[in-house]
Amino acid sequence: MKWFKKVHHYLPPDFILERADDLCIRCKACVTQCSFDANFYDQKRNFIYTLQQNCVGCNRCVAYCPTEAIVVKNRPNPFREHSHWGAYYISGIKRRAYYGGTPVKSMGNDRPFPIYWDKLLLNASQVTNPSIDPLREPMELRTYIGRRPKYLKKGEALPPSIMLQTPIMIGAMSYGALSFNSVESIGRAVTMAGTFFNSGEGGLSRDHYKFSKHVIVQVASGRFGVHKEYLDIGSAIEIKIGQGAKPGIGGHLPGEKVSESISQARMIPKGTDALSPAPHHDIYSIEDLRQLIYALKEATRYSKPVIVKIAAVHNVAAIASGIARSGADAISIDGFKGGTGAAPEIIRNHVGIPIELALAAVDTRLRQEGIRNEVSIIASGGIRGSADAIKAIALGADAVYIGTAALITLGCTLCQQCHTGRCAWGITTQDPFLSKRVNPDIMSEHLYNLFNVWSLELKEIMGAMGVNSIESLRGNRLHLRGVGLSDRDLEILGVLPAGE
Amino acid sequence: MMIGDRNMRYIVIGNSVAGLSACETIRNNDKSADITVIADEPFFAYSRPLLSDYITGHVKIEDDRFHYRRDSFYDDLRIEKKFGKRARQIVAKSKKVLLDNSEAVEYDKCLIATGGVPFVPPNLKNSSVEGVHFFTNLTYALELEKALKKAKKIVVVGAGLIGAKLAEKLSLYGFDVSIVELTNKILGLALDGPSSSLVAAQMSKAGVNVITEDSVNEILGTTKCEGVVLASGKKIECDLTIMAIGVKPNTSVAKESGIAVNRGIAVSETMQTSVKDIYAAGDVVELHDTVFQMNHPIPVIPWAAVCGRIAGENMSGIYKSFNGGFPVNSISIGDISFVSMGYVETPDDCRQYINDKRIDEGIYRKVIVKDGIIKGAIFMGDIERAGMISAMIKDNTDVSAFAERIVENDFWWHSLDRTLREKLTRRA
Amino acid sequence: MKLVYIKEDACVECKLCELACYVEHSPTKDILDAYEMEIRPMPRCEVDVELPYSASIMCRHCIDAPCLTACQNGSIYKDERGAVIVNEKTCVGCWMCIMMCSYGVIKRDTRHGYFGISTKCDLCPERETPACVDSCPNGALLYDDRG
Amino acid sequence: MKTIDANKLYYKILNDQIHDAVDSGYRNIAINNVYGQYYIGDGLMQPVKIDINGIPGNDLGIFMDGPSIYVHGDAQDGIGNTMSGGKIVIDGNAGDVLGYSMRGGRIYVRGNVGYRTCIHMKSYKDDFPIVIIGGRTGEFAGEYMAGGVLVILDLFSEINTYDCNFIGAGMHGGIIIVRGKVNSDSLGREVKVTSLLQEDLLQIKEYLFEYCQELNINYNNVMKSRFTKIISATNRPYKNLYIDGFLH
Amino acid sequence: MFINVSNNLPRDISGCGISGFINTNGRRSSGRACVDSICMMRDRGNGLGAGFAVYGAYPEFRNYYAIHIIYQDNKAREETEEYLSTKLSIVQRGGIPTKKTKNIQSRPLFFVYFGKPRAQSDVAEIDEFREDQEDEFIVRLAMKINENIKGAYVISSGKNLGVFKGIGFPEDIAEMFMIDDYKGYCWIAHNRYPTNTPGWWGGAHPFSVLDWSVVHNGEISSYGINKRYLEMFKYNLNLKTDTEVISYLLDLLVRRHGLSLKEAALAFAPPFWTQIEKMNTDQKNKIEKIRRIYGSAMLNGPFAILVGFKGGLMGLSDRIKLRPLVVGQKGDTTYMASEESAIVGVVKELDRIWSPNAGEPVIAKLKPAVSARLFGKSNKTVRV
Repeated sequence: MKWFKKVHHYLPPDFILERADDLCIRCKACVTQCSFDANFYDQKRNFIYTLQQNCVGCNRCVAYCPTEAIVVKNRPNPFREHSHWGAYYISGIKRRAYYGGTPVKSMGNDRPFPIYWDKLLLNASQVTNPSIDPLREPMELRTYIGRRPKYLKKGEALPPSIMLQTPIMIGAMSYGALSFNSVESIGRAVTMAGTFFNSGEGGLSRDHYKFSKHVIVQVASGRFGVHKEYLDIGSAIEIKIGQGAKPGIGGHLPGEKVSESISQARMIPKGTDALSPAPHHDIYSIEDLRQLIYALKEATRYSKPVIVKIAAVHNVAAIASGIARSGADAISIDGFKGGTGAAPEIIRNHVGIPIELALAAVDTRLRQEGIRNEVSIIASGGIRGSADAIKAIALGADAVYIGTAALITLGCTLCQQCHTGRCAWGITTQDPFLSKRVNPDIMSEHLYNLFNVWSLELKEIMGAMGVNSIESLRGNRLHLRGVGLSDRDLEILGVLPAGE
Repeated sequence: MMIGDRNMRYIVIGNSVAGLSACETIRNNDKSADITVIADEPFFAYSRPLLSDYITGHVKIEDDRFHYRRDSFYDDLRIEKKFGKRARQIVAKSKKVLLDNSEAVEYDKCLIATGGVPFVPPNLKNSSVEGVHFFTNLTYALELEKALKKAKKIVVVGAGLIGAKLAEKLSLYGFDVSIVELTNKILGLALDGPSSSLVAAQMSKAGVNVITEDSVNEILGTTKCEGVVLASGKKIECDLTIMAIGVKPNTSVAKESGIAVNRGIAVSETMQTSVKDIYAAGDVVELHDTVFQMNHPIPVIPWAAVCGRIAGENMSGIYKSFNGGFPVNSISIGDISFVSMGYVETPDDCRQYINDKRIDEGIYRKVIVKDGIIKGAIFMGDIERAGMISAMIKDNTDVSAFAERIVENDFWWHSLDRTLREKLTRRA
Repeated sequence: MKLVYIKEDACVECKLCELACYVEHSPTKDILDAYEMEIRPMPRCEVDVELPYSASIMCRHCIDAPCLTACQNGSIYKDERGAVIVNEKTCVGCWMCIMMCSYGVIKRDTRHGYFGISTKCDLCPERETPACVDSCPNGALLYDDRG
Repeated sequence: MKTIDANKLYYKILNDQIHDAVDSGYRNIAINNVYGQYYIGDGLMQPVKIDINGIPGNDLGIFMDGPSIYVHGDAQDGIGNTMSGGKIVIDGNAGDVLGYSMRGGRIYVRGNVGYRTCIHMKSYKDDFPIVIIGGRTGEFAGEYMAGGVLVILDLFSEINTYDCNFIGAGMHGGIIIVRGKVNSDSLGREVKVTSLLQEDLLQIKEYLFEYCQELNINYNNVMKSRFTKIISATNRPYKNLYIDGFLH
Repeated sequence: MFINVSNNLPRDISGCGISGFINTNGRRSSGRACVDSICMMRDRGNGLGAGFAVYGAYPEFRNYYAIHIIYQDNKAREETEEYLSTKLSIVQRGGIPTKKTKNIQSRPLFFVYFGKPRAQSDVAEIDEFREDQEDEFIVRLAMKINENIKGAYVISSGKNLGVFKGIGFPEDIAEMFMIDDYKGYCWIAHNRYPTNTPGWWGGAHPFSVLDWSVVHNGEISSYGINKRYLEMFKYNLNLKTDTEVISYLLDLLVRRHGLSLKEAALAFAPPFWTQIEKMNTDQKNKIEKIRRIYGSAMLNGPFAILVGFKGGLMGLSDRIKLRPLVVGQKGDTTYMASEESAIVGVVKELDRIWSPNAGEPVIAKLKPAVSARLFGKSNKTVRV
């Protein structure tokens, strides 16, 4: 065992990894599986010991221990209990002071902000109208994302759109943030499920061009891997203005993650940092957005819808209205609970607003302006289950993007280490040994199952509500009721309180 | 298969690896055939390498592990046994095999799998006294077993695979054993210098008096062996002399029958001899050696079995060809196991890769490569992955990309490139 | 016939296959019992590692098995499934099979007495799916019939 | 023989009269001028014969177990709802949801019927419902069907292939027999088409004969045709869609 | 205000009854057949609402909008009339004749006004579709009264058409309004069984705006989104009943967006995607377009509706036919009702009687000559 404790810099470990010696059979699976070097085998003593400091609580070793000898526990607050100065703040200060930098973290905001999904309840039919059995009677989830004309005009073709068999898509997670196998699993799953995934801002590996019919390609401020062929490959194009987890700042893929293959996809030299500027430097105002939208439409000869993705911020409704009027075919709104591969903790935890409120506000605003029917809205940022998706649709979304939920399917345990590139589950790493841990053959099936089961659940709930097509649920806030919400919240959400 | 209204008649002369492999193959292809096995020894088929373990009492005649096939083998395969009978001549014209008891057996197809006979140096004097023994079959072993009861000192002539192993075992068993080898190293055909020394040391440790670069010129004693005189003039007292210089093909039947014989019976790639419907396989034939690029007998079990099977296929009407072999050896002396194949000493036109970093632990590796193709290898100590080399020799695999890695101690699939690995994952 | 196919791209080097193998070939098939055995059964599969490559390797059960041909006393045979099996009761450890195995998947076990034993995958005759396949957490081993 | 004039009678009064007649021992009842009165025959257990002239209202023969009802004309929705036994013969067309959850007895219809015919019809022990439709059915015929036999004769159309969306959606028991071929596109997800076996035919022959006699249809002509059988592919069609919520 | 608080009747699973007929030669007849028909389906209602729409009720004022308004009290009437006088030039006004009936104790005030828009300046701002300025004016007017004047509700506003509705069984409502005294070429009637909406006078069917009037059996589970969709087009929905959306959707889709009635029916009850996939390309394109543009106008949930429109009558049931609809024909008259008995009971020896398929609109239209006579050649009728 090595001496590792840095007394002056001491921050107590976050986790306690306990190994029951009477169960440990020294198989060393925990050692091979730990990508954070927390488990070591001491040959001389025939003993496996743990560097607690290194444990990130990813539970990879727990999952792989054949005798269940390992337990990873949260370490109780090591500091003096203080109702104002919680451990989060104390260790936050220490970290900043000792290391002289602002902490970067990954995945979504983990602070205990209210979750509006959990304060919304769904409706069901009783007597006055029959609930519909979703398994036997037809139940339609087909959704189109794209612009709709205001009214039917004879002889005029519909603007381009993408057709989803289920209103759930996988949101932007770039190849670079994600491993090759993760993207491969996602691509195969959405192909099977008849829906789409978003390439994220990192371009697309040529090996993934096969998913052309099911990929939305993203154009972000870094323009990584953006070229004519890339635009042509996508079924739709998304301009990323902002991301829910880090509104107002650009992306940062550390050079360590820029492998040979990533460098090809992003078209940057291997090993260099991939930095996305905070804004698009050709968009300093709304009319510039229009210019970019139409540049993309021109480039692709008006053959595919252009989506504009923004983070949910305070005046999101007005921004969305501007976007709708700038020629975007769909608006994607990412709430502050959305995930990230790396973001300064201060931004991730404190900037932006909940998607529930943002979505409601945008839908309401676009309706007030009479243009809601002409654009599609995609909501994202913390959709945890089909119920959240249904509530989002009832609040007014055409479809939802899921990110973290997809990663959890791939094995993610939310240890929030994506930014280190050492993902023990092989999801957010470019280490070829670690990325093998995602087996696309298995994971694409699991993801496909998730799509299928969520779709089934969507159908179950729609059936209970007595509607057999998703468009009758979309924006139908009468199927929602709020519990424990203030009048003002209810007003913004546009829902009645339960009982009314 | 039927000929007119009767079954095909197959005769196999020889009751060991090649002969029985042929029988199994014939029976598999032709359920109705009449198969007869003729053998001079009156025993079931047994494992010849185990004879030395028999001598030391680690294996008994009735042990399953001594039997080459399970006891019900002949009945299960409906094989007629003519054991204890020597086939004298094959009359190809009348398709008959004549036995030495003047019995004649008719055949449609005949296989000669008579194996080898011990080689005796022609200039050895006084070799007919009592106490001079051979050790190539059970009959000899039984004789030796009897003789050992009264013996104490033994000289083994020839440090080849049989001799060396026997000498080591007998020494451990309590005999005073000397081994005399003509060349400068023991197991000369199977090992190179460093590996041979390792084995020699191992044998010395076991108490064997190892004498190289010398040979036995004369047996001392009038009726009974009392010692040997070496070419160097040295005399060694002994009760028994065991001749283990090597074997040569047992070609007497072939010769009697007018079948072409070179160093062994000459056969085509289908194992057919110069005479139609007469096949030969096993130690008795000369095989094409793909490494040495010549035809010569390669008296080892794997090739005997392969050739027996190929002969059986062709005899029962299915074309199969033998694509050549090369010498392969696997043996354990004391704690050391080794496997060698092809060249053991590096010819001038070849490159060699050697890993002797752990030779003190008895671990040694050498690979001989010519134009990217492996031509020979010695694995000593860790032999587990040696078979991959024999396969590479067989398949003419180009190893230039990873030749150096072969001699690494952890050589395995990871040492190969991905395409080769993928080939391995498929079923052969 | 069904065979364990190896997907190196999915192997994560946890070696649970080796563990499962020796447990399966232990008398009680209990993981702790097996661990505590004085002479633990030898795993018949082995994870070959050279990161990032790793793969669990075991017998390919060749149709025309050179090891079977090479065996000096008939200790290797094919069972009714087509699996190539070593009769460990009669094996004498001559290592002829090892010498001829193209895959390097036969191991020597010299811990049991005078005769060594060649140890190799037997496709777990008592199980529907071999233990290594069942234990692989990442689908790197597939029990499949590809002819 | 008791004759009741139902003209402008509220259903409750009409049904009272029917029950009175049955209780006083009448075994033959004729009801004239029926215009949409609900629940005729509701819960009747006696083997009475009821002739209806006019158009009976919804839930005709609901919970009935014994009577034979003859409707001389069309009938409305919900006929034979949860019926246990007896017979309903309709010499005309009928509406939606005929034979809902029917557990026994027979319903014979000369003409067409509406949507969801025989929805959740089931058989239990000796109870074995038979429904024979002379014409065509609306969509979702045999939906949820769990037992019994639904025969669709399609006697009046020119088209040889029967086409009706969502036949047998969610069906998990019983059989649907269709005269002629069936367009497989129109089947629900859970059913498959197989050929009619001799024993299937034997099972229903007697009833088909009775049907033809009751409605004066040429039995031999009907039997000349080929029949197609529709059965559920499995009796647990959704087994894999639901998992134990506590699975590890 | 109009809410009937004594609604303690046992709740049976039933639903509303609807009935209607049209004479395609424009022959006007009394409402007797319609009243009889709806009354035959007594058990489809519970006395909490009934109503009639009569097309051809006011031939003498056929060029004027006939605006039926119910008032809670005279204060509401005065306020409304003051407002009306600024907006309409009214040629005739008066109370709608009623008679005292035993079963209906309390009732609001019923008034009818015949008039034309006085000025059209208000509508300029919303003129984004090719629409009739006067019609649009009237729709806005009705909305404004409903929204802004407490206790006043416009219940019909078309030409030559009147809606008579209230709380009670159909026979009581018919008696109260002396329905027998009206004559029309097209009648629709409703027998109500309110469930999730209050049983109040304004909530009784038919729902009518301009020449649209709708009676409905069932519930619109998509109401929430239909309402929000309509609100984008400045419809204010304040009658507290889901059926309201149907008349406005018809007004939006057909009058303002220029869809044909059949296209509107496709928007309301479209075929399933699986069925659309099997169609030929033209049909597929057309329906896909309608589904995608008018997804928010889809009426989801069980319904059967009768729609009276300018020049005809349409019956439609939902896409999986969860509510019944029967159509009968005799000569130049087409009958539609929830139950076959409700047609057979009033008309003997029909030529034909059938149940239309799910989502299949049945449209009976006045013959062109009749239409021209009634509406004038220039006055467009609804495209079918």
